[in-house]
Amino acid sequence: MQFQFASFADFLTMEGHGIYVWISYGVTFALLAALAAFPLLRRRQLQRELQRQQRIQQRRHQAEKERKTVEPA
Amino acid sequence: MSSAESLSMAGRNHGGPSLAALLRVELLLALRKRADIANPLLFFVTVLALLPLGVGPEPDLLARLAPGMIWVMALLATLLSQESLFRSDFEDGSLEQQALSSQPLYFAVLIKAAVHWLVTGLPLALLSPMLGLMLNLPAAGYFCLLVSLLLGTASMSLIGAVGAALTVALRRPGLLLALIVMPLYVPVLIFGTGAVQAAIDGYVFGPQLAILAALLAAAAALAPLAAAGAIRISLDN
Amino acid sequence: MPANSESHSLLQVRNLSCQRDGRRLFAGLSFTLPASGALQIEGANGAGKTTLLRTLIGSAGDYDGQILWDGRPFPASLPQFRESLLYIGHRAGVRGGLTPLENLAWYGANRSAAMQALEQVDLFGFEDSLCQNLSAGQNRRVALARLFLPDAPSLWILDEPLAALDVAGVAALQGQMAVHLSRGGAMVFTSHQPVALAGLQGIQLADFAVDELAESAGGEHVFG
Amino acid sequence: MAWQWFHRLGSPRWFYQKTGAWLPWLALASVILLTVGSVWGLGFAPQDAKQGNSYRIIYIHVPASFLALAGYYIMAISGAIGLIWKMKLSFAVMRAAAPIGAVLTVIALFTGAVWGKPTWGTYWVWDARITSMLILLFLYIGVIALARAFSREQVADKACALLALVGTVNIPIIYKSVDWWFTLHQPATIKLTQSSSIDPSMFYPLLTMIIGFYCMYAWSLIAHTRTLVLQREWRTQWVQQELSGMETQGKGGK
Repeated sequence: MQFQFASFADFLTMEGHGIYVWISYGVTFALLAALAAFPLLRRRQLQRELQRQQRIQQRRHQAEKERKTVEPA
Repeated sequence: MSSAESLSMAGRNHGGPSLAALLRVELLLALRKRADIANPLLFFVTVLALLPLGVGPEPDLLARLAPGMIWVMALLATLLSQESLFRSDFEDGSLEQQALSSQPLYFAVLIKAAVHWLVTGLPLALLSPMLGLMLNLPAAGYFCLLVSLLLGTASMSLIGAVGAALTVALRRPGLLLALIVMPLYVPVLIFGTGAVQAAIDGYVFGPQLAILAALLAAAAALAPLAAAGAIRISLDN
Repeated sequence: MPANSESHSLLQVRNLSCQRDGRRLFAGLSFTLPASGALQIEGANGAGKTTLLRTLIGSAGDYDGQILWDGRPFPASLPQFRESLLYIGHRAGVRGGLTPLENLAWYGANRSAAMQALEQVDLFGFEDSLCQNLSAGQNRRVALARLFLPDAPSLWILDEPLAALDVAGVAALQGQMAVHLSRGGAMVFTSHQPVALAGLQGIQLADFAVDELAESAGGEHVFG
Repeated sequence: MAWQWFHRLGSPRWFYQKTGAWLPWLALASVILLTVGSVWGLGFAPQDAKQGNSYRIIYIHVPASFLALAGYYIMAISGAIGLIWKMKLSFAVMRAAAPIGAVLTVIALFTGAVWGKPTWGTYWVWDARITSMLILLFLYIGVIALARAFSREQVADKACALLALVGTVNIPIIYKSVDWWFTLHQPATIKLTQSSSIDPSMFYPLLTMIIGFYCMYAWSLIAHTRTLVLQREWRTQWVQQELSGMETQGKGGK
């Protein structure tokens, strides 16, 4: 097994077919990367959503507590 | 004639109406909605009349396009009319009643698809030779066009019933229904146009028609099963 | 009669809990419906009345617990169950493209019985007009006319049968319900209005509601 | 015993906790295999006698087409399991498989079209394989669109499972009919991929890429299912702990 091209420039042009080959590989790996990134992004989104809801709940609890301490007075 | 009387004469128990009564009711309902019968036919004729305006009136070109165009338009006309297949029954609750009857939903779907074919596919097929004339279809193609459309539209009515059942609970399923069902129409379209083209070119077209008939048999066996399942899913919405 | 009812229960529900969209609507619901028994289900909007009815008729699969018809559990007994079921849901099951008479014929009535039933729901004279040309209340009454047919099935499950009825209609329906019970039939129905029936049981769905917070602590369902 | 295992596998929580450990290994395997396979295929595999260097697209086109089709079956089978045993997790797997399969189909279509340019001189030829791929894409899009149309997830799950099953029955018929149609209209000239014997020096990099794509697919399917599980079990305590627990450990969101 040996490298099939004389130079790196040859490797890039591939006797005129280079552009097709490189575009195919580029688009494929870009799409695969997008596929891989989606779960990570979605997870982060869910985390933020949870934090937001927890804040709302906290605020609500606090308001409740304040109301309870005020009422007897 | 009182149709009510003839319906109940078919006899039944609490489980639901008999198959004959079911068929009679569906036919009655279909015939009372005349616009629903006429619209697919008008669509079919109108679009095919537009074709020469789009591609030019040269007889040779039209003759080459004719089998494919007539088939594609028949497919679209069937598809367009399919949306309303279960809709009114779903909305008024009679679909739910049928799902509860001891009569298997399979037969109810089969009868609905059969009636749908009687009021759309059959007239489309019968009308197709006239459109063939307008599009300069070679003489060898007419018989095959008619028979292939008779078989093919029946398969499409059955396959489309699955899509119609899946989308019946949605408010505006039009385009979604097309998206779901069209890929499933591909084999029917391929063998239908293939048969007509073979007939025009003077080859045997029997095998293609046999395959269309086989597709119809498979669709009649399986599609109502899938559609019945889809109806039960849709009713749970 | 109460002594006898336990031995001849038509519909039995044991420890039933239903969920919708992953949210449990109610849990631990049990009741027994004997022949000649009537059960009214009450609850606020969204408490799960319709879901309960749809579970009882075997159309909603997402439930835990047991439902027995004639002593045999669902879903094995569903075919026999449906033979003796008359269900009128939120959607009445009346086809707009048919006349009231044809609609009743579709449900298996002969002409004279159908005419009589239509007369009892005050639709005399409308028997041959298409239902799509009748009002919503009249359509509702076409559906209810099924209850007045002489060979009506033995178990009625009705979702808000009294809604959209006038005073005379309510009286006629209550009368027919009493007749059905006296024939040995049984019924389950939801209603916001009080219904005057002898021996009527009541279930408040609120009594079986699930506390969402307690639920979330252990809440993990594998199936369903 | 077997049933118990099955039952546990059906639990979204068990799945989530178990598969967390697999993900890094799958990711590592797919990155290594895909890198090795690409370098091998691009630089070290010999040239094709007929097609020259453009054939090197085979190393992504074929694995992507393989998995696009296999992915549809995976989707349909998990849907069927969900319908039959009412197992929540398998519906999540089905829903995760749909977009992944669609992306792989797009890759197969795109690389096929680009490959067509140097081979046939045009980007799009109604070649049997490419046409079948296009219809497969429509089938995927149908499932995804149907899922989005329903407001209730439970109904969407069941409807999609049914549609996927119907598609599965149809796929062999569609493929056969398209094959027949293609031979009818265009007697085969050059096929992009010949099933005839392929030289080992070309085959081993292809095998590497196929295995690499499988690892990548497995990783994506598990990762997408995991996020769907989090989303669907939102109300439960373990999900909330899982999500907020990550936060206290810092930005270890990987």
